[in-house]
Amino acid sequence: MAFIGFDKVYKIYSSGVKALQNVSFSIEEGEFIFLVGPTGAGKTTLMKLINREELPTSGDIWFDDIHINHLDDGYLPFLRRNLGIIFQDLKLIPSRTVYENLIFPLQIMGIKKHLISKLSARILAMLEMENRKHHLVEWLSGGEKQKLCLGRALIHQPQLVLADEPTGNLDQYAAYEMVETLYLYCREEKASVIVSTHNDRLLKSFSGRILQLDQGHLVTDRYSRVRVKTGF
Amino acid sequence: MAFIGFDKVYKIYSSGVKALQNVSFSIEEGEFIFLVGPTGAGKTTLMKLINREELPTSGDIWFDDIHINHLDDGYLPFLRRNLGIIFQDLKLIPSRTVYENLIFPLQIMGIKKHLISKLSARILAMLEMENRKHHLVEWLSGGEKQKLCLGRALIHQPQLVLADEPTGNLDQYAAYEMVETLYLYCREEKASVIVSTHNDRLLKSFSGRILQLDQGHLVTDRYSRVRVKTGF
Amino acid sequence: MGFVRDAFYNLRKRPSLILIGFLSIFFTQLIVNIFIFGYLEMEKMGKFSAQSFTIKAYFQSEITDEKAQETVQKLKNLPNVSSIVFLSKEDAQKKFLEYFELTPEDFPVDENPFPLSVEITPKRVESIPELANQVKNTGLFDDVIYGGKNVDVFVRFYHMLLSVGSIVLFLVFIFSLVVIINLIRISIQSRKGEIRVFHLIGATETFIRRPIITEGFFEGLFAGISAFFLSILVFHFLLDFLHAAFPFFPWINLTDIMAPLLVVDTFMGGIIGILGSLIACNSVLKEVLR
Amino acid sequence: MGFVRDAFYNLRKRPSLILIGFLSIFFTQLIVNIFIFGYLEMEKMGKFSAQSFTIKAYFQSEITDEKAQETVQKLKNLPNVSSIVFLSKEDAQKKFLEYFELTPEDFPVDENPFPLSVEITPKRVESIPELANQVKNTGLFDDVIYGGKNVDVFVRFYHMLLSVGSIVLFLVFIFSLVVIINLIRISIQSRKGEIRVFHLIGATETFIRRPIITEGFFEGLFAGISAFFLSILVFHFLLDFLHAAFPFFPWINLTDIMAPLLVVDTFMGGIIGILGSLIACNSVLKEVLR
Ligand SMILES: Nc1ncnc2c1ncn2[C@@H]1O[C@H](COP(=O)(O)OP(=O)(O)OP(=O)(O)O)[C@@H](O)[C@H]1O
Ligand SMILES: Nc1ncnc2c1ncn2[C@@H]1O[C@H](COP(=O)(O)OP(=O)(O)OP(=O)(O)O)[C@@H](O)[C@H]1O
Ligand SMILES: [Mg+2]
Ligand SMILES: [Mg+2]
Repeated sequence: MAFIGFDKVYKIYSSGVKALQNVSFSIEEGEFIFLVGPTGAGKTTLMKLINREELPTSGDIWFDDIHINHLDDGYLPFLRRNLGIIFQDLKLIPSRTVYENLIFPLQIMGIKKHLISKLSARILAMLEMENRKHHLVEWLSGGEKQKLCLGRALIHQPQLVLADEPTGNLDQYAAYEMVETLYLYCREEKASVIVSTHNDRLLKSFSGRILQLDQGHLVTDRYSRVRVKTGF
Repeated sequence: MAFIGFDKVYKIYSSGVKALQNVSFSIEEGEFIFLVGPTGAGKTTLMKLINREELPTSGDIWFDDIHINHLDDGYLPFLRRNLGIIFQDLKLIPSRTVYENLIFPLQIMGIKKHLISKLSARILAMLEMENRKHHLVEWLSGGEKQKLCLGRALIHQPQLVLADEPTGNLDQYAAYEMVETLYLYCREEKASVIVSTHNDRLLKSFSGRILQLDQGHLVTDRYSRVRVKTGF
Repeated sequence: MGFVRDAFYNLRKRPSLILIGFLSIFFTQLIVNIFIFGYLEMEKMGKFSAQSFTIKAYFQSEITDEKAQETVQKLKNLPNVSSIVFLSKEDAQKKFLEYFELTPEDFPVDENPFPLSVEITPKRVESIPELANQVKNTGLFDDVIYGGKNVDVFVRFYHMLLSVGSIVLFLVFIFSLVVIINLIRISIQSRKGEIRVFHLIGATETFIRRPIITEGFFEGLFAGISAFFLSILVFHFLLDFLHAAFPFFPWINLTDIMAPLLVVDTFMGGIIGILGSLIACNSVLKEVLR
Repeated sequence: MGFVRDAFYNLRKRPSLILIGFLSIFFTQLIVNIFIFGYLEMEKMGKFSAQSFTIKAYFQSEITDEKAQETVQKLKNLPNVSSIVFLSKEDAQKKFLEYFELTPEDFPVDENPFPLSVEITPKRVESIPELANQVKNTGLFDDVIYGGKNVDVFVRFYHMLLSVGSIVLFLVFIFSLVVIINLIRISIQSRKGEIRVFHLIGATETFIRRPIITEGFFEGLFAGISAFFLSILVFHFLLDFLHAAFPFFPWINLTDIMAPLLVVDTFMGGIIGILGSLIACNSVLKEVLR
């Protein structure tokens, strides 16, 4: 049984836009996947379907034996707690501090205080943002916000990470670092990671499976293996 | 007299972050400028100073003979009407349509209806978004939103365009197209254009002046000339 | 108790909303309090005036003394009767003679012409007409008389106050509720972005609702309690004024109305707060969370 | 007129806000209307009762007929006097005899002992005490008497209503204003993002304010007008009830209160709306625009 399965999935928005058409694939636990494709190809839509932010127009979606599109609304939170998401539009709360934004996923799960501070300390160190802990998110630069999103996506150690264009506001070096963090997370925690990106230089730096969308169709599904790990 | 002048500008935020330190440069009319630098270098801050969203901690800023940091609040709108800005966080109004967002700069200036529809038709054609005219902005994909921002920045034919990381959500081809549009606008309208970017492949495709920031310091100010225009 | 802290955080962040919610509940509670005041005052007047109104009932001539005594005992047990005085024929004659300052010699007759009678003092003025009817319905009396027009006017006023009062109170309650529902709605909508983010990263609806409902409850409670204190202050001065202006009128005591006001205000405030936020959550959360 | 359309667009987008604003103004206007009703009713009672209350003033005995006549002319010109009747000594005697059903023969005296007097009917009951004072202050009269206690009670009530009424009206006005100010504040804050974007791309403050103030104005106006219609409806039934319950009392006519209510409601509603949104703009726009 696959970890994530898409079966003949169509998504047609009320505006008539066909965002996904007949998309089928499956992902195993521990896979690292790049989702690529031009603007408007349907990458964000695909992620929204896994997150149940949107329901497919037709077709089935499976997540760890759960039939997502038939899932009762009451179970939604418990589905989502298995996910760590970097949203394309960030979805941070600008009027709250870095720390508050970071620990939301833990608070929501009712995690004990001392564990929260332990986990958050580790993530802040990883992001090199210890000195920004009590800054408001609206004070951060674009790249800093994106790094914070990475932290929020990983802090509760989810089984599946969805990173939607996580390097758009990062310079090449920071982008490489971010994807490397995700890559290592995938390896060490046996978690699946899906990274949507326009940055084809990243594709050349990491081995992984590549899913390519074009106008809603899944046009490529292949593995790329980086022979010599080049770094940056 | 320079079109834009920064003279020993410092910007220290209330949080203590030194975003800009002793930055001096000047820009002539019709110049095309890339603003580069790693995350948190101060690119957005520099643009906010020109827009008078923020005031410098010390130093002087000139815009077309106007001393911006001494400008009376009442004149602010008239300063800003000379600018076309692509904000890093887009600043679109998601609950309004593409068309409504596009024409805000014209409405604000009290432009007549028929002129608005003429100008907006041209921009929509340029963006290839005629069929999205009445879609809500929240329905757009990340890249489509960024393209809309380009339209909104150019529709009122400003003297100066500030584009803050305008290609973050665009694929390589669309990014090239967007910068080319800005480049041509600069040439044809004799307007100045400042593009902040992390995408160094763009730097290699267009000749222009490069201002490089690092931790708030202006470390490089040079011209790059592309010998053979490669396209993409 | 994190959600209580959250509720206060939210309250602090939206002073305008709080102010309006507070003012509305406060204001409507004041109106409620005025009616409670009016009602209690009426009660007091009713009790007070009752002593100056009595029902006189004259037995039919064929009724014997024993039968009459027996009837008096029965009437005494009626719930609205405060006290009852039985007048024998002799008492009646004596009273008559005293009234006209005559001696028995001035008025020599064979048979005492005065009927047996009772004088009933009711517990409350407004029960007089009903009580008079009850007495009449025993069929033992020739004539049942009472203060007539004055009592009728009082009773009519009393019923008017009760009916208008309950309508107004109902409207005021609905008004408060509608305002609170909508304020909580706005409060939810102004936090729409935040709530959506919470929901997207896995918050349950309970987690989202809890601080909102706590917020509503405290808002209602505080407004109610404040209304109580202001009312007490206002009524204090009002009663001072009334005592000075119409000293012989049976004005209520401030201490008598304090307990009912406090109970009604805090209880109603809290209920309106909770109910309002529950309804608001149900109606708007689904839409915000889509 | 784009900003009027904008104002309506904004109104439509925030139904909860509108509802609260509407309800608050509406509700407070109702209270205002109740006081207007009470005031006009008092006026009517005052005028009505005035006819049954007169001031009697007896001239000092040394005053001659001519001097008295002259005084009467002067008094007639006082603003509060409705009519004045002069009684000569002969008139007084005749009236006295008529009252006791006597003939002049029953009462043979040398000199007519009755003083010259006037009977003054005031325009309004509540002006009686003042008028009586004015008459007394001429120094020409021995004695000035009027309905005494009844008039005093009425006058006291009248003044109480006026003073309590004006305090309540003031509070109600302030309440409405505070609510509207804060609602417009919320409305501005909930559009914060939009307004910032507008300002960042070069909108003038006037451009931003105009639809907000228009919005406030229309909200106030509509609420006022609605309060007018509901009040008319309520007063219609109330007066029906009152006429039926106390038919001999001088109840006001519905048509008499329509014009003042309409004027006060629309005017006050509009003023509160404009004033509220102006104040809200000034206090919150600077902060939103930073
Ligand atoms: N809620 C919506 N309603 C209507 N159309 C939508 C909605 N969301 C997305 N779309 C449309 O669906 C198509 C796919 O959108 P999607 O966001 O998935 O693209 P994407 O691959 O993420 O693009 P980008 O790289 O620009 O982020 C686009 O044309 C977009 O306009
Ligand atoms: N309002 C603010 N208050 C406090 N600090 C701020 C504020 N805005 C920006 N900063 C800080 O100033 C520094 C420069 O920020 P700026 O946004 O100019 O960077 P940038 O070059 O645009 O970075 P990026 O490429 O990530 O967008 C950052 O460290 C940022 O955290
Ligand atoms: Mg996308
Ligand atoms: Mg930036």
